[in-house]
Amino acid sequence: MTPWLDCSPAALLLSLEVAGVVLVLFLVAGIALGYALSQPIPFRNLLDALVSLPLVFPPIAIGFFLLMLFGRHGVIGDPLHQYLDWDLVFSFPALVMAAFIAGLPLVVKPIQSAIEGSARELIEVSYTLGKGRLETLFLVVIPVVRRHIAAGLTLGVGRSFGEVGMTLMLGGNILGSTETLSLAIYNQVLDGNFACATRLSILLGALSLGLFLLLRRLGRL
Amino acid sequence: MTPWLDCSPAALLLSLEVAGVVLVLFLVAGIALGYALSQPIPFRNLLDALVSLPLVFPPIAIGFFLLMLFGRHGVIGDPLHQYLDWDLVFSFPALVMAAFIAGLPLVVKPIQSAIEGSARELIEVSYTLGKGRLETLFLVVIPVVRRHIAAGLTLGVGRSFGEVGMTLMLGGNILGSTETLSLAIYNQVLDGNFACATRLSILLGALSLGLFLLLRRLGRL
Amino acid sequence: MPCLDADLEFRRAAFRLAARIRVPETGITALVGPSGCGKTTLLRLLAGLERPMSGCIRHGERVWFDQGQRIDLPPRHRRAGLMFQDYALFPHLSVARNVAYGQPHGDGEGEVRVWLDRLQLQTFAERRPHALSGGQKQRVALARALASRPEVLLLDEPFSAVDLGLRQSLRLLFQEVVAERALPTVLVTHDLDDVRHLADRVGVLIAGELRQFGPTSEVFSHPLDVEVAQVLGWDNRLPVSGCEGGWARGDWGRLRLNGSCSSGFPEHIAIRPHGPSLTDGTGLSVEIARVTDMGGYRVLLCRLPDRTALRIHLPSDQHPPALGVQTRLRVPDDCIVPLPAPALGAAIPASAFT
Amino acid sequence: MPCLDADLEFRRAAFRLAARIRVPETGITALVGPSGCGKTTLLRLLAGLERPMSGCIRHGERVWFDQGQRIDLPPRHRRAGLMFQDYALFPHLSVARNVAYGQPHGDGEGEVRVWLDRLQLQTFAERRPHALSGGQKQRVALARALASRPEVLLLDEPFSAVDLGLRQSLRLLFQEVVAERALPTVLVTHDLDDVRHLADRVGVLIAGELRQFGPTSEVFSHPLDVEVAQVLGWDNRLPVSGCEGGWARGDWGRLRLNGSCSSGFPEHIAIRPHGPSLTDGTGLSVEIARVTDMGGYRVLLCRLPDRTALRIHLPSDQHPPALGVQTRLRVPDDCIVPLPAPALGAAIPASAFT
Repeated sequence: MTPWLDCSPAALLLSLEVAGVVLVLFLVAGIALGYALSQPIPFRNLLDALVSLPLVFPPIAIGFFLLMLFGRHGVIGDPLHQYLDWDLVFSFPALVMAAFIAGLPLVVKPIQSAIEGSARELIEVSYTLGKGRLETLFLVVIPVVRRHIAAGLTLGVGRSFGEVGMTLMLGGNILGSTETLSLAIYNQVLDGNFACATRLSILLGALSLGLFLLLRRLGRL
Repeated sequence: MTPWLDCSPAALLLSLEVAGVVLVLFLVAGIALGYALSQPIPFRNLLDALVSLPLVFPPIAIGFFLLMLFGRHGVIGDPLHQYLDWDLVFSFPALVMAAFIAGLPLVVKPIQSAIEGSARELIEVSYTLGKGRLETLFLVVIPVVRRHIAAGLTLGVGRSFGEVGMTLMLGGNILGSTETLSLAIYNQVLDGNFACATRLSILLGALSLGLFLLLRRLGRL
Repeated sequence: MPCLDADLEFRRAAFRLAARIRVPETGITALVGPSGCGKTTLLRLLAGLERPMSGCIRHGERVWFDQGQRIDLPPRHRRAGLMFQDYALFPHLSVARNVAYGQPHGDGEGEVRVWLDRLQLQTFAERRPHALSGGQKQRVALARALASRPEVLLLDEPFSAVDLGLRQSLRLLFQEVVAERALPTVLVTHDLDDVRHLADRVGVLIAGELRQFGPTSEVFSHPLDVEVAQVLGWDNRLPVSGCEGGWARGDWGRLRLNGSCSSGFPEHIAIRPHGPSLTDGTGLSVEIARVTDMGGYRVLLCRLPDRTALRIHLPSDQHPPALGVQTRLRVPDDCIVPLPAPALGAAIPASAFT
Repeated sequence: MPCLDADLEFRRAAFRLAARIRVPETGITALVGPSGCGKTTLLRLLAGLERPMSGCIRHGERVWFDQGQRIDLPPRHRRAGLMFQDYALFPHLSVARNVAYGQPHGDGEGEVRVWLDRLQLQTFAERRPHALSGGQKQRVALARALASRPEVLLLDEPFSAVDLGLRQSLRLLFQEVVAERALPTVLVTHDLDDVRHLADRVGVLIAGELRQFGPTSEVFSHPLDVEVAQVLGWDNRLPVSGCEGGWARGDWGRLRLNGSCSSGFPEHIAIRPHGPSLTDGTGLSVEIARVTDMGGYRVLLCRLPDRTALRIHLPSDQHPPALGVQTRLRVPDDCIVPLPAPALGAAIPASAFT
């Protein structure tokens, strides 16, 4: 019987790396967007719609459009390749992009609705007490909605482990390079290696279960 | 140039069929579960956790566990095959199951929170006015939370179009048989047929955009 | 005649409610208390929307709840007409269909029309609740509760969403309608005017405990302890730090009590606003902080030496003093109500319920 | 002395608010009106949390908002001490840090301590807001607003979450503190006792329109129209259907007005509760519906022939009539206040603001 870590060890590491990077991105973008979308800023509705889109839009279709955009012959991918010699698709940044886009609405929405709800009056009080937007963000908003931030981050990171559609398209499911934990399970099943698929599923399941319990502890699920 | 419908016509039809069937299932199960979970029933927490699980749990892992359960040698699949000569996996019912499990929390959660919120007192009033649970469900709950029901159904059906992970596992991505619209895009890209992939993506995108606009109209996104 | 009797205990987290109450069929029984005291919970327990830990609830001979006998009638079989604070009208139904909702099956439109007429709602019958004012909503909720032929009536803050200048006429209408039906009626409120102008009996609930229960005028004029006095709007509460030869004293000065204080003294005394008068002779030293003309009388807000506020009502024919003036206040001893410390856990004597 | 002057218009969906108001630096200016009349919106406009469609807001020489000059100071530069109805204390900060929050940078703890002392909050300084009672929260919110050295003070229902028996002393403390600072102060409330016992001026806002503005006692005793009267708690409003030879009549009976009615008659009349008396002679025919002893006087609830309720205050020394008795009520003509129909859109004369 093969030891546990013999089953696609790179995939586990890769999934953890992706999760780590998107966690940092979510922390910054989630709070910034959640705060911005709760304020009367210009183009608010458009921004809101863009962030929310992946909630309904199929990931495969999003992935395909991004592939067309960032591929070697795409509008953005072409100059990137020509002038910077950098290919986004089928690489680690592509995996991060997929996880980020898929998870972003799950991070932003709880933060946004918490700010619009319980924090709205507190923000207004802070303004009348002479504080600006940035001071208010750090002194009031973040401490008050910290549980919602934690819940959003957990949901977002959980999604990053499970994302398949966009990852297939942008990452390409290349063994040892862009094979995430979820894809590794699929690949092992295709190879008929059910023992490994079972172990990887248990591993992934345990990770997700941990996040799930954390979420219920935070009272957000 | 190939006409639009020459690109995997069966896939479009299949996705619409799956969507139609899960819509009916969501309507019944979503309202029943949403109502039940908002009441003090036994094992409420367990049921709630089970329904919510797919929000964080990776679809590939869920799909794999279901495959083990319902496969020809699984605990449930084996007797089904032996006595009823029925194989669930790699068939239409498997696609429906995948879409149903993935979308269920998106249907149940908005209904549940609407009932717990605005409808709670109305339900109690209905009881004190001499009505039972079933009467209250049809006379009060459903009419009052109908917008939330519509929003939940839209989210759930949208998810059924986009589901990939569980569908890959349970459906098997068999051309002409279990190839959904999302998978067809992936298959066309693998075949290098970008023209068809683009058309299918636009088709899928248009469907989803319709649902998305419906949701914003319902004020739920 | 069937009374509503309850003797029950309820707990949720740190909150504990224990109350024994008898609600006769005639007149209105009010429940007052600070927010969070358990008033609304008690109503919900009676209606069957919450479940007591122990005790029993009986309506006449019929047992609604009995922990010992394992009886717990669901709300729909108790038929308690419960009116929620925000009225909880069905937003998707017209006024007429809201009122008809609780009617036993097979009844025609006749009775609905009677109730709409009785509560002056005919013109709104086809409107949806969102198009009604606070006072109209309140009447719809009352009509709905009464049209369901309830056996008791339970009302949570029925006038809180009604504009001030309309309350008087709504109270009178309400009182008339309730009197016609002769139901045990419990009215939960934080508005003392509701109690004074509607209730025949009042119970004071503090921290889940029924501290005082009795006829309205008696409870208002003789609160049993300092916390009950506060709930009933007795603003003039003075802490007593000592007592010698019948004189109670504190940082605010000293006052002669009715009787000696050889056998101990009350923790606080309260001073009735009607009765005390300004004097050049001996009395409490006060500074006039504000004078308000109320039409038939004047309200004087005085400040005692320890800066406690004292509110005194003077007849309009007495000349009002100037603001800021230092003067003296004569307090007749029948204007002084001794207020002992709250006796926690002391049961209200059974005689209060008969 | 710098007044707060505002003359502005605001619209949102079907709601329109148009008000012109001058708030002097001394005393307290109250705003009353039915729920939804725009009281809170007006405060938010003054504080800069909402933006008027047109008009201007000035504090002394300083322009806060001017549509013409395109000036719109953000809230943090207006320094209006705004107290929200539910106090909006920062839940993650201690009482002391809540109070210190609005202090200009560089200030030591000194001033925070002064305010904690002044509002009797020393013992709670390290507590979190959730562990405070309603009255304590209110004092923290007031301390926080004052410690930020505001130029005006705007208060939204400051006493609504405070237990009844504590309001009197909090009102007095509040009045003292405000008087020390001499700031333009606007108090929005639905509690007429707040107005009577605190405010020097009162504005009545109905459906976004400032209908009456003036000294408190004058506005209370002479409401300009029937809707203002209703807001100010005048329960006794009778519709007038005709008038002959100085007698106004309606389904309720007839009453002699002070003066003839040859040049038209008021839509309603109001009757002061103090003054009318029961009589065996001529007068309004009434049925006694309820008698409530208020200590110094009795409240009589009478029913007129058309079932309208009338509330009369009788001195305690008069013998109270029995319930249900049919009797007559003598109403002296100085107890009758004519109430014309509301004159919508009529501007309040400029003299009211000087």
